[in-house]
Amino acid sequence: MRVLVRPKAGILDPQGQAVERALPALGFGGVSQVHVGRLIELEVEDPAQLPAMCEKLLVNPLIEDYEIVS
Amino acid sequence: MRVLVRPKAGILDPQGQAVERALPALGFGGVSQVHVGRLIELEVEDPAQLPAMCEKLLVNPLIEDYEIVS
Amino acid sequence: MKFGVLRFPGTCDEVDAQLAAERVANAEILWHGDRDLKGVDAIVVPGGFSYGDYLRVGAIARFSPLMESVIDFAKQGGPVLGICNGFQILCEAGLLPGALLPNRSLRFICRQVDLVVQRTDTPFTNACEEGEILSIPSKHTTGCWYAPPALHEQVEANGQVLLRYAPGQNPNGSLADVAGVSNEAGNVFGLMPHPEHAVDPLTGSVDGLKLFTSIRDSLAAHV
Amino acid sequence: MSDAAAAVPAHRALGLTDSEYDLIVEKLGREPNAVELSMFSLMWSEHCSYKHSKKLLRQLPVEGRYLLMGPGENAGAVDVGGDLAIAFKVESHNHPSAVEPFQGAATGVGGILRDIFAVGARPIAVLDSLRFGEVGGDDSARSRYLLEHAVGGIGHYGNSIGVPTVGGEIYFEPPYEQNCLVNAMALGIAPHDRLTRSAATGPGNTLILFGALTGRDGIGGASVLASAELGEDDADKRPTVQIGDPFAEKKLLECSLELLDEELLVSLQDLGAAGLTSSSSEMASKGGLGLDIHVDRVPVREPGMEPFEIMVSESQERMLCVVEPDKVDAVLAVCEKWETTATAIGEVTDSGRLRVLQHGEVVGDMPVPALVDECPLYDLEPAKPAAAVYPAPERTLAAADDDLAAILPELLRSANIASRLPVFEQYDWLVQSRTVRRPDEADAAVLTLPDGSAIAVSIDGSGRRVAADPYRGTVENVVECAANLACVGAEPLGLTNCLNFGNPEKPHIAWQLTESVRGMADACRALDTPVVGGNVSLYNEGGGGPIYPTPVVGIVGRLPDAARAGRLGFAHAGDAIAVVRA
Ligand SMILES: Nc1ncnc2c1ncn2[C@@H]1O[C@H](COP(=O)(O)OP(=O)(O)O)[C@@H](O)[C@H]1O
Repeated sequence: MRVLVRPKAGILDPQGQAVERALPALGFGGVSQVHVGRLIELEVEDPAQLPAMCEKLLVNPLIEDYEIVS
Repeated sequence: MRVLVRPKAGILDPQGQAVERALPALGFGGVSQVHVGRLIELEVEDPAQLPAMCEKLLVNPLIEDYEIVS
Repeated sequence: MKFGVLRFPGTCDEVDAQLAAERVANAEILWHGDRDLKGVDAIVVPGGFSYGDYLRVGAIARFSPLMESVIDFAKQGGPVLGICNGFQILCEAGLLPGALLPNRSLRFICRQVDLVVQRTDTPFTNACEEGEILSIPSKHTTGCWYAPPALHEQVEANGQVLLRYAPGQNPNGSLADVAGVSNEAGNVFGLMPHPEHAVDPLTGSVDGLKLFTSIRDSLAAHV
Repeated sequence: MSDAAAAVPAHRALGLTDSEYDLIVEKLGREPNAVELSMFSLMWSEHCSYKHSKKLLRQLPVEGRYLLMGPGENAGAVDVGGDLAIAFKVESHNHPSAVEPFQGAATGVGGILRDIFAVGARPIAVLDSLRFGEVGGDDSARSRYLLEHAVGGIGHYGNSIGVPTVGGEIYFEPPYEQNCLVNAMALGIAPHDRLTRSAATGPGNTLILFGALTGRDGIGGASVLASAELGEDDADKRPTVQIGDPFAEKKLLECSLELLDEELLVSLQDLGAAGLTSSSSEMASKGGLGLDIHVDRVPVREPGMEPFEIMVSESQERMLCVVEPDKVDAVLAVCEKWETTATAIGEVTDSGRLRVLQHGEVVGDMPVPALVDECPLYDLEPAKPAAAVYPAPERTLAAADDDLAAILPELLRSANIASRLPVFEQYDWLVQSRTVRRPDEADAAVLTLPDGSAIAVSIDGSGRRVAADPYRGTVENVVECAANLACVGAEPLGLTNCLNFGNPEKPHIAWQLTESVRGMADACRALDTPVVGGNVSLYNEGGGGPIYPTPVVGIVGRLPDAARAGRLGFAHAGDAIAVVRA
């Protein structure tokens, strides 16, 4: 299973900004809306527990959104 | 587009280990193989450029693997 | 002789590195956006948090115009010393083997550590005694040196490990207690601990000065 | 907006009383519009107006031999000889740290550092004073979480920006369980003539905003004013937590100091609480002038921001400066070099009014004195409480069995006494190569100056003793801090303080505050040490009642020879041990 964690909309994302600034200098144009978050991969016996794990430990719901993909 | 970056197999992943240790204490059992990596979301005009961006900047191939998903 | 000390946005230890270098020679700060190395004889890539450590330590700074000149300088055999973030940048730039991973504790750790000198026949350690122990502060969050097994073996076989943490003092989980490695040619060297912060008895030890002295003396020997 | 919310008049939802609102109408000569109301509500808040503490603070001595800049500027400053000044200040970030300890503490450090470089000083040290609930028991997970993340946040910001964290203090006591305290102090160094004030001068001069983009951070309460633009479902778009970006601040710091070195600025001010509103109106007030601000020129992080959102946004890592028109291009070039966005957003006027314009149209127009200086000040109604406010602390050590060998290690293990090494190891205490005495090496941190002399600094608070006797406790608090300096051989030059208290509208809290300030004033006079500035944090009350009254004081002193600074610990076997007392 995978949890994709990203900065909430409206929250400052300095990493995303830094990458967005760096790419054109390397000759990569046409890049926008860069956001840097976290990827958590794990094996869980009971996937139904995942949302609770996210809320409690894996994600800081005040500043991050998440999405569970399998 | 999304780039999922994860620590290469066999590489020390202290973040993954920390999560794996913390979960049982919070009452979540049956979790294993936890790995923590990076999620990069971005809009690119020319998606064909993405692999080059990854190789050049977004990923360090010595220690990381990546996957591009849309 | 003159040291050139690089400054990127987010660099923190460049002034300290300049002051340390000035104890043994001249030193000048070089701006990341320029290409001109201003005729310096040796380069110091100092510590700090270039580009905020964002994305990956050293990843963004490695592409600055000045770094391109430094890469050329290194390829021509010029001495380059990378300290902490400078070490990370040199690894990202491919001038040094391996990569720096997060500390095993996942924490920033600031602590005085003992380093065991592995070789003294190099431009960076010739002022040290064989087996000498240097007391130098170390401070970082991402200082666990790593190389895949084949590369590690090669680095060891070539004698590229110039400094190791003394037994039991490895602060970050670094492979084989590696504190600093050089490139194969021996003219580029990176270490996590901060020799520029160990040059004055008032604020700590003076052992770090030996690295700067070594560079100066090795250049003088070549003239 | 829901019906229930609509029923409450906007000014009350924004924390203004009916009589305060009436006074605003009187000063404007009409009803305020949404932009004006949001700006008044912030400027007349406790945080900006000090309406419950200002009268008390007037008791504090603010004159001294070494004083260069007293309260009223972004930070105070003292003379340390050799034409150098040390600027310093302490500030609280208690509430944001209780909500999100890592970012709250990090942005607390960011905020106090901006205060320091706003006066033209290069930050050279940070100290922190922290209070949490007890961390020993089974139900202390929250306090441990707050501790770990607050410490992490302080280290993250200070380390990343290259300013050493050279000292601090941490205590764990039940009254802080619901209300942790995170106070951060910073020191900076500057040649005398680079000390910079924030007063806007010269009508016709240009107002430049530089640093991070402006987002919807910290709009919080004022969001009741939002029009339909951002519906209820979009509440998420108004982040309650601000993210600190030390990298942006590092660039801002270098850029600001370079602008001052090049003598390009008339005045400089940081953006803190109440963002553009307070920074601009305070600059105008200090200069006795007016300002026109064009909100449509402010570079924003998100589309569709309304004028009031731009005016009250608390986005971090921003500065405001006044520049003569012929130097604007040079200023923009320096900002460009440091990869820092800079935009001319307005002009200094001689109107005495703060005008907010959008696409040339006036959307807010207020007399500056009304905003800044004419908020009603309240008298406290102190009353000594009849009964104890706090339960007596439990005696956890069995004094009966006087097995010293067992008691001593037990004591040394207890959270309030144990070594702080695991905390300060997470702080870079050596960058900038001035640290002669680091944490744990002496009672005060010692930093060397270019001429071989040194400054010493300590930060101290003792809530439990102040709770027992606010006057005496505060006197002891100041004396303890001065004694810490004496232990390294330093003479005090100036003091800064942060008054962390509960709700001052309650008589017993008012009494604590009044007595405490009286004690601080007396102690400062006795030590001949002026107060150079500080901060007040009131209403620290959670479900468990008020915090201990916790004045935190930081004193900066000077010693002639860095090499002779005292240190802790016994130096040589055979040395005599003496106890010195008054
Ligand atoms: N406890 C205090 N003692 C002395 N001066 C204080 C105290 N609290 C606040 N001040 C002074 O009042 C002024 C306004 O404080 P504050 O609003 O915190 O400033 P800023 O807007 O720069 O954060 C400052 O000059 C500050 O030094």
